[in-house]
Amino acid sequence: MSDQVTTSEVQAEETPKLTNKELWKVFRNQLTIRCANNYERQQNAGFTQAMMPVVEKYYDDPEEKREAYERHMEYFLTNDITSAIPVGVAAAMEERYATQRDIDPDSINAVKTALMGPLAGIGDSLLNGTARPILAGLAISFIQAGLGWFGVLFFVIGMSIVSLGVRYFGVFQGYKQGVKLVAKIQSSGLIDKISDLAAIAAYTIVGGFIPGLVIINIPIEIGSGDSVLNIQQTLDGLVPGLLGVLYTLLMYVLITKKKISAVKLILITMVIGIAGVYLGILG
Amino acid sequence: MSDQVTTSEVQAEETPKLTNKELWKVFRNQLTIRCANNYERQQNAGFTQAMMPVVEKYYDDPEEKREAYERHMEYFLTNDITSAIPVGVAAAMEERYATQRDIDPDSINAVKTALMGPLAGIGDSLLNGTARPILAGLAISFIQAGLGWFGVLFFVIGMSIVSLGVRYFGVFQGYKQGVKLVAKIQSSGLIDKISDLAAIAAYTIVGGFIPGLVIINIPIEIGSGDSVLNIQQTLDGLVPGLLGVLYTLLMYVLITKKKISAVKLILITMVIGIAGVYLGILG
Amino acid sequence: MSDQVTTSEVQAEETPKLTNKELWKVFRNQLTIRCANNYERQQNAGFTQAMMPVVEKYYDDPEEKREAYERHMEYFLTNDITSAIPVGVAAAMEERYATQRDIDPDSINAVKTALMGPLAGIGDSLLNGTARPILAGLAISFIQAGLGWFGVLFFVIGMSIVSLGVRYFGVFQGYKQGVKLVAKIQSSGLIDKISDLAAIAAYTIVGGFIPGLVIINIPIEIGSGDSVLNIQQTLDGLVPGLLGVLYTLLMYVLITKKKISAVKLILITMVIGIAGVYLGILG
Amino acid sequence: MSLLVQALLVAAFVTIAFIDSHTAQTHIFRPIVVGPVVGLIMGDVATGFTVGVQVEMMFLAVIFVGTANPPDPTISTAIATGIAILGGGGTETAVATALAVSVIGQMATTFQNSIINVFFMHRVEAAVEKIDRHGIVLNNTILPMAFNALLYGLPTFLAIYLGADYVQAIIDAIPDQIITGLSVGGNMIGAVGFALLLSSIKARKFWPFFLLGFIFASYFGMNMVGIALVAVVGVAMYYYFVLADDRN
Amino acid sequence: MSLLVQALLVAAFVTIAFIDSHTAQTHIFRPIVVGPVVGLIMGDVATGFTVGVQVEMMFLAVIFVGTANPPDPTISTAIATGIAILGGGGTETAVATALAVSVIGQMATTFQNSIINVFFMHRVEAAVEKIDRHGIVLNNTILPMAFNALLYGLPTFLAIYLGADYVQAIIDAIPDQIITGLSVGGNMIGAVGFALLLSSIKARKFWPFFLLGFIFASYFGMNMVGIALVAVVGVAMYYYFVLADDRN
Amino acid sequence: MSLLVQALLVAAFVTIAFIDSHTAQTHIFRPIVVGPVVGLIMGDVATGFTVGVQVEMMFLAVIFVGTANPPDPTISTAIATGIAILGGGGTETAVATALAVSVIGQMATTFQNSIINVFFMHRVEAAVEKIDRHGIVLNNTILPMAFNALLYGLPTFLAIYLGADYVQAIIDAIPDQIITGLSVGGNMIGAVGFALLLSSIKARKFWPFFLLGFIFASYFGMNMVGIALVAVVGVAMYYYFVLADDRN
Ligand SMILES: OC[C@H]1O[C@H](O)[C@@H](O)[C@@H](O)[C@@H]1O
Ligand SMILES: OC[C@H]1O[C@H](O)[C@@H](O)[C@@H](O)[C@@H]1O
Ligand SMILES: OC[C@H]1O[C@H](O)[C@@H](O)[C@@H](O)[C@@H]1O
Repeated sequence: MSDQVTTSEVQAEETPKLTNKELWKVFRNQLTIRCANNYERQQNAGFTQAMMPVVEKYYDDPEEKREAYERHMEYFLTNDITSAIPVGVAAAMEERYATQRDIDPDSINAVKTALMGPLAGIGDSLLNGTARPILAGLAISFIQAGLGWFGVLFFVIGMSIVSLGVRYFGVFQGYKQGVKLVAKIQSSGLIDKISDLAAIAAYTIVGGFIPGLVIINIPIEIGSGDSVLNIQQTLDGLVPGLLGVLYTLLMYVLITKKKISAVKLILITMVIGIAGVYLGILG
Repeated sequence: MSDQVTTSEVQAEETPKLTNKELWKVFRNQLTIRCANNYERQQNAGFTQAMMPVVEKYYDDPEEKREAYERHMEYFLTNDITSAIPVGVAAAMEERYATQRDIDPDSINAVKTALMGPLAGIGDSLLNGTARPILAGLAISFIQAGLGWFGVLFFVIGMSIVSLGVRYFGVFQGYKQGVKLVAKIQSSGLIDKISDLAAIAAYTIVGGFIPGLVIINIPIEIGSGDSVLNIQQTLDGLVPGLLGVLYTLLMYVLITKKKISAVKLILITMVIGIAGVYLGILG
Repeated sequence: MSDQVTTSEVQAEETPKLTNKELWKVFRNQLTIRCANNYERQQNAGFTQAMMPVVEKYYDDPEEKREAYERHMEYFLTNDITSAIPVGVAAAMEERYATQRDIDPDSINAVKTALMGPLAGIGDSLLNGTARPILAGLAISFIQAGLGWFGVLFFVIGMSIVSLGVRYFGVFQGYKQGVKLVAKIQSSGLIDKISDLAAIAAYTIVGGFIPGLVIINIPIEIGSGDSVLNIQQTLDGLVPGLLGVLYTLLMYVLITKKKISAVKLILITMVIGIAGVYLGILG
Repeated sequence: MSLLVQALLVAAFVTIAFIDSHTAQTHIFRPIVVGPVVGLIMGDVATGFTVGVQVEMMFLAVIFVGTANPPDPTISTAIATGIAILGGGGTETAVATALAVSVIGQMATTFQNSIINVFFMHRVEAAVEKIDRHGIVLNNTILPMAFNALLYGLPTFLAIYLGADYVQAIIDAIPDQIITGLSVGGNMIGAVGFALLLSSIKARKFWPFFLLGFIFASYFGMNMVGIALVAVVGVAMYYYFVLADDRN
Repeated sequence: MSLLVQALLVAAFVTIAFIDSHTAQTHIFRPIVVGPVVGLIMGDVATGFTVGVQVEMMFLAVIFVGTANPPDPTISTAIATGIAILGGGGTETAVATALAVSVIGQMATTFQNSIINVFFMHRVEAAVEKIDRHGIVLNNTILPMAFNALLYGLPTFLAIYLGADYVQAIIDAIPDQIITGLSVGGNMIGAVGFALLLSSIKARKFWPFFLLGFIFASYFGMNMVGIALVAVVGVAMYYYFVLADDRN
Repeated sequence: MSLLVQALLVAAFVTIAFIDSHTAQTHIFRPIVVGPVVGLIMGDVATGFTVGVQVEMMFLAVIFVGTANPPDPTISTAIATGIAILGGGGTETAVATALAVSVIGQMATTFQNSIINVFFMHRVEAAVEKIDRHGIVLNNTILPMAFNALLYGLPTFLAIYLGADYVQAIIDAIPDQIITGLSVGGNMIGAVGFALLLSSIKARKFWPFFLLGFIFASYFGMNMVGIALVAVVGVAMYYYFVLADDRN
C-alpha cells in the first residue's frame, strides 16, 4: 500500500494547487456563509459562494461548472465559523476531481455532511459557549474597573481574532488536510470511516445539547394544597428534558418520513408556542 | 442464506397456526401468571397454565404432553404484565417444535430465561414505577378537585388499559414475533445472540436497581461529640449502596454455589432483619 | 495448544522453584521498597533489593547477575504495599528466564511497568483512601469512648495486618501467578494483552484521580460589585479541574518530549507554587 | 346495615381486591380505590376518599420488584378507613394505624409466597405428571385465590368487627423491634429476587454491565427509567458494534 | 445633533452590526459594543456603558445554536440605550423595555430566515443555472445584507425618533401571551435544527450515541463542553477499538 | 526526666516512626499514635491523646499518592504535643502551630526525595556494577534510614528542647507566602507523578480512557473508589468483548 500512496502523492504533487492568493479568496467568500442563511437549506448559498474561486479555476466546461455549483447548493448547516473547515476540505476535493477524475464527486458532499454535526457542536460549545462569554466577562470587568473603551476594544479585537483566526485556520488547514485525504481516498472505505466517526460525534452532541437547548415546560398543576401534582416536576423526576427530546424526534420524523419542510415546521412551532401559552398548557 | 430463510418461511406458512380464538385463550390463562407465585420457582405454575391451550392443541402423545408441561414448570420470574411477551413467544416455539421438530426444545426455555431479566426491569420501571404513579397522581388531583368517583374510575380504567393492553400486545405480538424467530432459528447462533443481548440488559438493570431496592442501613455511631463516626455515612462516602449489592452477591453465591433455596434465603433474611434490629446493628 | 501448555507445565515442574523460605526473604527485602524512594527513578533501588534473593539463587555468571540487577534499576513507581505483587511476579519471571531461557528478559520489565498504574490506583484508593481512614476513625472513636491505648493498639495492629498481609499475599500469590504466566507466555501476544488491559486501568485511574489530587486554583477576581468575574468559578463552570489536568499534560510533554527529569520538574513546580502565591495568581 | 354485614362486605371486597392483584390487575387493590369503596360500605364516603388519598400518597413511590415485599397498602387502607369511620377519632390516627397494620399484610404475603403457594405449586407439578388439566387450574388458580379470603379477608373482618381498640391492642402486643425488623427485612429480601435473576443469566461474561448499572445508580443516583435507558444503550451498542459486525 | 440625525446614525450602526453578525463576526453586534456606541451618538457615553454592560450580562449565557432563535440582543440594546438617554427615566426601565423589544428582533430574524432568505436562496439557484457569478454574489450577499436596513435599521430608527412612549405603546399593544408565546416557541425551534442535523447523518446505526449524549446531559446535567468531551471519547474509542482493529 | 532526655526520646521515636513509614508501615507514624507516645514521654498522656486525635482528624482525608507530597503529620504531631504539654497554653494553639510545622516536614521530604535519595540511588547503581550485595543494602536501606534522624529527628529535638517560643520564632520568620506557596506547590506536584505513570504506559491508543476517567471525576465528582470501579468495567469489557473475541 505504501507504494500506492507514494504514487498518489506523486500525482498529487503534479496537480496544479490552489495558490495562497486563491485560498485567501476562498477565505473572503467563506465570510458570506451566513448571509443568505435560510430555513430551507440553511448555509447552502453561502457555501456555494465560498467555492466560487475553486470552481472558476478548475472547471472550463459550462456544464461541469454548473454541476459543481449545484453540488454545493445542497443543504448545509454548521457553525458559521468552523464551517471554514469543510470549505477548505471541499476545495481540495473539487480540485482533485476536476484535475484527476479519480474520486467520486458524490464523496464531496458526503464528507461535508459528515463534518456538519461535529463542527456545529464543537464550534457552538467552544466559540459561542466558551470563548464569547469569557471575553465578554473580561470586557465587562475592564469596563467596571473604569477602563471603558479599552474593554470594548478588547472584546471586539479578541472576538475578531477568534472568528477570523479559526476561519483562516479552517480554510488553509482544511485545504491541506483535504489534499492528504484525497490522496488516500481510494483506500478501502475511507469515506465510510469518516462518516462513521462523524456520526458518533454528531449523535452524541445533538443528544447531549437537546436538554439545554430545546426547552418545553408544561406549567399545569392539578389539585391543590399538599397533594398538588406538578406535571413538569413529575416528568423531570422520570426523564429530565423528556419533552424536548420527544419534540425533536417528532420533527425528525416529520422531516424524514413526511418530507415536511423545515420552514413550515419552524412556523408551526412558533404557532404552537403562542397557542400553547394562550391555552395555558405551555409556558 | 436468503434462500434458506425463504424455505423456512414457506414451511412456516404450512404450519397450522394458532387462531385468534386460541390466542385469546392463552391471554386469559396468562392472567393467572401470579396466582401461585411462590419463592421456590416463582411464576412457573402460572406460565404452565398459560401454555395449556397450546400444549393441548399441538401434542397428542401423553408422554410429549407431559414433557411440554414439565418444561414450563421450570423457574420463571418477571414482571406479571410483561410476562405476556415470553408467553406469546413460547407459544410460537411450542407450535413449531410440535409440528416441525426442527428446533431444539431446550431453546424454548433458553429464550424465556433470556427475556426474564430485561422484561422485569423494563416492566417494573415503566409500569409500576411510571404509569401507576402518574395515573394515581392524576386521580388524586381529580378527587382533590371534587370529582370524586370520576377520579377512582379514571384510575381503574386507566390501569386496566395498561395491564390488559400490554398483556394483549404481549401475547399476540409475542406470538407473531415468535413465529418469525423460529423461522430463522437455524441461522447461526441466533439463540446465543438473544441470550447475549438479554444478558446485557439484565445485568445493567439488576445492577442499577439494587441501590434503590435493596437497602441495608447500619445505624451504629461510635464516639461522641465532634468526632462521631457514622458507619453508614462512611460507607456511603466510599460506595453508596455497598451493603445492598454485597448482600445480593452473597445471596447469589448461596443460590448458585451452595444451592440454598430462595424460600430459605427469604426466611433467613427476615430473621436477620428482626435480629439485626434487636441487636441494634440494623435499622 | 493444550498439549503445548502441558509440556510447558511439565518443564515448569522441573524448574527448581523458590522455597517458602526464599519467598520470605523476598518478602523481607520488599519491605525496603520505599527506603530510597527518589524523584528520579522512584522505587527502583528498593525493587532491586527485593529481587536480591532471586538473582543470587539463579544466576552464577557475574555478567548475568549484573544484567539482572540492572534490569530492576529501571524506573518503578507504584503503591508501596501493592508493589509486592509485581515483586512476586518478577521473581517467577527471573526464575524462568534464568533456568529455561525461553522468555524474553525484556518482558519482565514490560509486565512490571504494566502493573504499576493499576496497582498504584487500586492500592492508593483501597489502602490509603479506604482502609486507613476507616481504621483511624474507629480508633478515634475507641479513644473518645475512653478506651485510650486500646484504640492506638487497635489501629497499629489493624494497619500492620493490612500492610504486611497484602505484602505477604502479593509476594506469594504474585509468584504463584507469575509461574502460571510464564508457562503461557509463548502463547500469542500475552504480554501485549496484559499491557493493553493495564493501560486501560492506568489511564482511567490517572485521569480520574487528577481532579482530586492535582489542584490548581486561580484566586483572581476582576471587576467589583454585581459583575465580579471569578476566573476559577468560570473555569469550573466549563470543565471542573481543567487546570490540574492541563498541568499534568504539560508535565507529561516535558518528560516524554523534552526529557526533563522529574526531579527538576518537582523543584520547578514548588518554585511556581511559591512565585504564584507571591504574584497573587495562585492560591 | 349492621356492623357484622359491613365487616363481611369489607372483607369480601378486600378478598376480591387481592384476587385482582393476583390476576387481571385492574388495580382496585390500591388505596385510592379501597378507601372510597370501604367508605361506601361503612356509610361515610367522604372519609373514605380522605383516607384513600392519604394512604395512596404514602405508597406512591413504593414499587413492587422481584422478591422485595413492601408493606401492604390494601388491608391497611381498608382497616384505616373502617377505624376512621367507626372510631370518629379523625383520619390522622386512622392513617397512623394503617401504616402499622400494613406489616400484617406484608407478613401474610411472605407466608403465602414462601409456604402456601410453594405447597400448591407442588400440587400443580403432581397434576402435570398425571396430565390433569383441571388439577393444574385448580391448584394454580382456584385454591390459591380462595386462600386470599383466609389470609387477607379474615384479618380485615376481625379488625372491623372487633374495632379499633382491638387492633391497637394487637399492634401494641407486637414488639416495636418486630415491626421495624420486618420492614428492615422487607427492604433486604429484594436481594434474593435479584440473585435469582442474576443466576438465570446464561452469558456470564457480560457481568461488567452489572457493575456499570450499579455505578450509575450508586454514584450518580440514577432512577429506574434512566437505568433502563442505559441498558438500551448497552444492548444497542453491543448489537451494532459487536454482533452485527461479526455477521460480515 | 438633531434627533433625526441621531436616529439615522443609530439605525445605520445597527444595520452595520447586523451585517457584521452575518459576515465577519467581529461581534460589534453584542450589547457591550452597541451600548457605548449608541451612547456616543446620543451624547451620553456613561449611560451607554451602563446599559451595554447590563444587557450583555442578561444575554451572557444565551447561545445561538442551529435553528434556535433566541431574543435579539442588538436592536434591544440600541433602543434601550436611546430610551435611557432621551427619557431620563433611569436605566432600569430602559433595560426592562429592552427585553420586551428583543422579541421584535427575534420576529424579524424568524421572518428573514423563513421568508426573505428562502427567496434569495432560490435566486442564487437560478443564477447557478445560468452560471452567473455576479448573480450568486448579488443574491447571496449584497441584497440580503441590504435587507438588514429594512428589518433591523428601520424599527430602530422609528423607536429612537418617535420615542419611548411610542415604543411602549407598541409593546403594550402586543398581548403578553404573544410575547411569552414567541419566547416559548423560540425555546422550541431548536428542535427543528437538531432534527435537520440528525437527518443529515448517514450512518444510522450509531443512534445509541444519541441516547448516550442525552442521558449524560439529562440525568447528570452535563454542560456543552462536557458533552463535546464525551463525543471525543466515543469517536476515539470507535476509531481505535473497532475501525483500526479492522485494518489488521 | 530532664527536658534533654525527653527531647532525645521524642526525637528517637520520630526517627523510628519515619523508618516505619519507609518500611513495614505499621503506621506508628500517624498522629493517633505519635500523640499518645509523646505524651507518655513528656509525662502527660491525656494531652497526648487529645492532640493526637485532633491532628489525626485534620489529616484523615489527606492521601499520599504518587509524587504528591502533602504536609507531614508525624513531626507536626510530635512538636504540637510537646508544646501543648510544656507551654501549658492549651491544645488549640499547639494544634495551630502543628499545621504550620507540618510544612517543615514536607520540605524535608521534598529534599529527601529530590536530593538525598537520588544520591543514594546512584550509589546503589554503582554497587550493582560491582555486584556488591552489601553495597545495595547499605545504600538502599541503611544509610537512607539513618538520614531520617537528621531530617526528621533533629528538628523535632530542637523544637522540643528549645521550646515553643523558638519554634514560633522560626515559623514567624518564614514569610506567609512561602508557607502558602509550599502548600500550593504541594497540591501541584502530584502532576509530575501522574505524568510519570502516564509516560510508563506502552499502549498509547488507550488514551480515551484517560479522558473517560477525567470526565467522571471532573463533571460527576466521583471519588477514588468509584474511579477504580470504572477502571474495572473498562478492563473487563475490553477483555471480554475485544481481546477474548479475537481468540476465536
Ligand atoms: O420484578 C418482577 C416482578 O416480581 C414480582 O413478581 C412482583 O413483585 C412483581 O410486581 C414484579 O413485577
Ligand atoms: O448550530 C450551528 C449554527 O446554527 C446557526 O447557523 C446559528 O445559530 C449559528 O450560531 C450556529 O453556530
Ligand atoms: O501513588 C503510588 C505511591 O506513590 C508514592 O510512592 C507514595 O505517595 C505512596 O504513598 C503511593 O502509594
